[in-house]
Amino acid sequence: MKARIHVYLKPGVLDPQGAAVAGALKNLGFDEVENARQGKLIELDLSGDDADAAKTRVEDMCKKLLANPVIENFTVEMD
Amino acid sequence: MKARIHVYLKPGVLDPQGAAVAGALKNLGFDEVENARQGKLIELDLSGDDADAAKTRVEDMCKKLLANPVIENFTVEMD
Amino acid sequence: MTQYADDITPEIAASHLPEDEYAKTVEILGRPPNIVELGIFSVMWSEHCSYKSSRVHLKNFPVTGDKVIQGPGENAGVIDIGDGQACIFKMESHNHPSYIEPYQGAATGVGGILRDVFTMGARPIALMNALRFGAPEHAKTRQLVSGVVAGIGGYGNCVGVPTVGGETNFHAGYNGNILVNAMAVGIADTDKIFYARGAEPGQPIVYVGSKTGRDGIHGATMASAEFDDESDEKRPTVQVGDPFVEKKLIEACLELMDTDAIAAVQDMGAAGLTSSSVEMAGKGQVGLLMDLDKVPQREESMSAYEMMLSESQERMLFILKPGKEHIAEAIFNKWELDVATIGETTDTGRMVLTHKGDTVCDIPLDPLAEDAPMYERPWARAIPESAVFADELAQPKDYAETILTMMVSPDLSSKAWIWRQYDRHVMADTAASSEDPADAAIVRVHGTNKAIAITTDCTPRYCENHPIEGGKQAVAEAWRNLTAVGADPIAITDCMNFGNPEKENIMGQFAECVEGMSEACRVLNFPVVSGNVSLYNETNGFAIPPTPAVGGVGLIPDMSKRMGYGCVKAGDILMVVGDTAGHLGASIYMKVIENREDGCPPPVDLGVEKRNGDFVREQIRSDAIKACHDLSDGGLAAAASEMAMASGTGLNLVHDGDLPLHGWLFGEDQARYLIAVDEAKAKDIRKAAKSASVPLHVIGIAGGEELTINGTIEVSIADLKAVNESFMPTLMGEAE
Amino acid sequence: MKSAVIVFPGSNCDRDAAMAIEKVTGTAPTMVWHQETALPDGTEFVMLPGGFSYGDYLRCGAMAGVSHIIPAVKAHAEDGKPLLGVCNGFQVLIETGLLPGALMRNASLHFVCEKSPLTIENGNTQFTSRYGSTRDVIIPVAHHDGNYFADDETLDRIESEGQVVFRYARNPNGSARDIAGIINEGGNVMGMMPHPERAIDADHGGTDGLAVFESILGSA
Ligand SMILES: Nc1ncnc2c1ncn2[C@@H]1O[C@H](COP(=O)(O)OP(=O)(O)O)[C@@H](O)[C@H]1O
Ligand SMILES: [Mg+2]
Repeated sequence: MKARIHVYLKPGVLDPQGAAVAGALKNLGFDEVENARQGKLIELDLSGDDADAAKTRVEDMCKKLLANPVIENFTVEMD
Repeated sequence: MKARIHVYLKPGVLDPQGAAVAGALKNLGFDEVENARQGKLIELDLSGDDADAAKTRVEDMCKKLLANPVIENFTVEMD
Repeated sequence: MTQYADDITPEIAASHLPEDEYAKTVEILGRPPNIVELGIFSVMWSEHCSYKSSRVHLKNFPVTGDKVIQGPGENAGVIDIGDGQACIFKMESHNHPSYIEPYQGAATGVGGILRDVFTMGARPIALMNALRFGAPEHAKTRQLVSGVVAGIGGYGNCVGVPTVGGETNFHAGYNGNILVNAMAVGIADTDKIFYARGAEPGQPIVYVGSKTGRDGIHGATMASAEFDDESDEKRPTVQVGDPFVEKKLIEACLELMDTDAIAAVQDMGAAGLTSSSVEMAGKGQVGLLMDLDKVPQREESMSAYEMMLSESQERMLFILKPGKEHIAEAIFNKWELDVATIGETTDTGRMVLTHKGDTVCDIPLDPLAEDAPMYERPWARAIPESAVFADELAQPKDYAETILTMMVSPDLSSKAWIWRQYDRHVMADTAASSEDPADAAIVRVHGTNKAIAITTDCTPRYCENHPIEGGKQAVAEAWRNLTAVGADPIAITDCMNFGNPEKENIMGQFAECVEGMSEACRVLNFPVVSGNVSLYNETNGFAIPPTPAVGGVGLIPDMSKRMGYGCVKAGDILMVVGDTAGHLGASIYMKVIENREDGCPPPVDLGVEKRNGDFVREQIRSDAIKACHDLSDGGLAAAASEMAMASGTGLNLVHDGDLPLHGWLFGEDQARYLIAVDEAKAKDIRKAAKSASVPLHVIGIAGGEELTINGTIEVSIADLKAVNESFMPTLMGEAE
Repeated sequence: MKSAVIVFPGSNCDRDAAMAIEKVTGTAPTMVWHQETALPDGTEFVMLPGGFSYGDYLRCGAMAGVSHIIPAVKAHAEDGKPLLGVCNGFQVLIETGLLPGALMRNASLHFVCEKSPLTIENGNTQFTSRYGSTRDVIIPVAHHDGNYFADDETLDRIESEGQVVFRYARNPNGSARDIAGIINEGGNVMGMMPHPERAIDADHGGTDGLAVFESILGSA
């Protein structure tokens, strides 16, 4: 089984990397870029075959480690 | 318009972050984790309304800046 | 056994080895090699591993001295620094990988050179880096600078070894081939030094560190290949470094080295498992039997060929004393690193490898190492250029403007943008680093009152126009920089970066640089204890300027006697040690102001160099000098500007005599130092100079807010600082 | 005072921290490996050192924040005993929730190493009392992720409660309100990005950091 996790910065949290990406893209002439945000993509290979149970566990992993609730939100998709 | 970009390490390229994440999850008792890979998630707000044209431009951004073609692959989804 | 041999087509053979070398393998084996064997021969016989073009010349380096414990031939050089302690150091290039993937290329360069040093039992205490980039305006320069600097910092900072200094040049000659040379310095106890030699038959071979993946296969041969425009596309697999694992590896290896378990040890650098095992066997005169199924693997179904040629990072190979495997296992398990006994040494003198039940390699070791090809490539002497003196060049109209223009030039400008990204203070023993006004970095030997002084130097423009003088000058400048901080220079490491040795003029540059360096090392009693050669630095037939980078190391016996150039106070007397003839050939002044790069560089009189340097060091030790700065790039004007900026006081220089002012200010004559002396001590030092037959010229007095010359030319320190600091941020698009 | 320094894989200022503690107390602290689950008996002061625990992968301090020793460290703090986190140690304190806010990537996106002029905002803490009337000090910083972030409400609160202990005089990383170091409400847990342990010696970085250790440990 595979889980795909997206970790986003919460709205309102300053995102220096996103800001730099937007700036650099504009410098390269991509004027259509209005805003950029950078987050994380984490993919896990998991043993077992109960996708629902696994998803609950993965959400638990996110809360315990993979995302910082002060600044980040996350989503989990199972493959 | 929004574009969502995933940047992955190419298969076979060492992923120190992923390895460390997998180790930490196991230490936390998540024994089902067999492997972890970490990538980047970049979201762009774009002006304009031609999604196809925008996608081509975003792919260009990836090639020029957002992904490092030596070690990374990327995918682009338009919202 | 010959299971693969049938597959070796002439094309495959040719892609690994030149025809004559391939024929030699057939002769050695008495049969055609299989693919694994062919791969092993090809990496062992690559320029990178075998030094086949350079060996005949490198033999000329003086490599012994009363402080030398280990010269070239081991992972790093070892010198005696007294009190039962040794300093272990080496410099190495990671040029090609850094051009292809600047961040990872530079990062893994740092990782590799650190391993060379802790492999020998040293705790690394300092890193240096010598960088050469293309012209500032070249399209790729900014991105390469950005990636290389981030990579060096990313690795060194994380590992927790301070990056204390280095040098950075920009020149169009490096547009297609940047140079990334990294140096590591460590400290060990003299009775706890570990070597690649020492293995005996019947000892376990133990693999530790990261798992093996398909990283950088054929990196060693790539490092010996020229680029063409297509290499941008071809991009081979690059290695990715993991400094976190390296940090754990350092601690775990040092822990193992504290036991008596080790017979021999070698890091896995270029050509990974192949060269590390062959080198230990060769040095111990033993055979090897390894089972590749036991090698920790990151990826599925790796072939024997891939495992033997992989350049995955952060791996080491130990040969342990029999029965000590459990000690290594306990330590490496604690640090969560892979550890596996993958074979043993034998008395067969052969390297035998098994994989999935088959013997996939059976090579006699001696011929593999000893019969490695060695070429005496034809070489041509450089055609000497003529000297250029000031009276042949028009005087600048506006001296103040000229000084500012020089101080904002790529070579003389501040590199703060770079070194601010390096942790220079971790380990809490850095006494002087890039930010401090000192000609060499100074790192205290932990828990003592002595310190190691470190510098890297090379002036490629000199080497280009006169390889012998350029070679001499690189060594002399390193020696002078160490002297200027009050250190006893002890020994050097080097990194010889050149173009394609198959061309007579390039091979000539190499030979003549070695000739000049050797002479300087001999006269200055400054032997070579380790080094590295990087050839084929060419793109589309254009070679880099010859760049024999020198890493010099010295000892400051008493920290309180270390010297810098930032403590000048108003009223101090300024003097120049050494004579000024006004040599402007190949100078920064010619390049920046006259837009010319021709001319013979200033000649290096090694006897004078030694006499002047010994005098300066003696005066530093007897507290006669308050500040000292060597004169090199940009001559007196640059050194005085730097001294004024660092001290925050003006300097008033006065020139009289026949030498045109621009020769006096900008000439790059060697063997000179700018010193500041307390007024009360001026007389004594002049007397001392006289009796030592050392030329000493009073050139002015400190005071005010400007650098002034003859009372008429004035440059404010604030302006100097502003321009000097502006080049790098402007280049990087980060100017405010 | 009996001290302990926690060592995570990737810590690299642990030796520096130990040196500073020993310099002030005359006694070397116990080095406690992250896999331990208890602090040595009688431990009165704990320091989380700088470095790159777990390579700073994922988020700085995140993986160290869930290592085995952390419950014991939290218990130590909950008992009101002093706990100091420097640089990576500060990041760990943030990740464990012992201190509020977050430490983001530096605004320049570059690692920054420099001698950083600071203002002491609160000289009345257990960690700063020995600074006396001194307000301006220079202590080195060396980090990639020291950009302090918290929502306005939190920032207002910690400012009004005197929990901002150090401020940058020349902000090197984009930190909100120039914050360089903060303390918890109880006044026993402090985190700071600058490295006081690298400023305890005139031969190396100056001595402006010494008072942090003297304040908390009492000078020898
Ligand atoms: N790549 C670099 N890394 C670290 N420090 C550097 C680098 N390049 C230059 N520096 C530092 O900038 C200062 C000036 O360099 P340089 O002009 O080459 O010194 P010098 O001519 O006195 O040998 C030195 O302190 C040097 O260590
Ligand atoms: Mg120099």
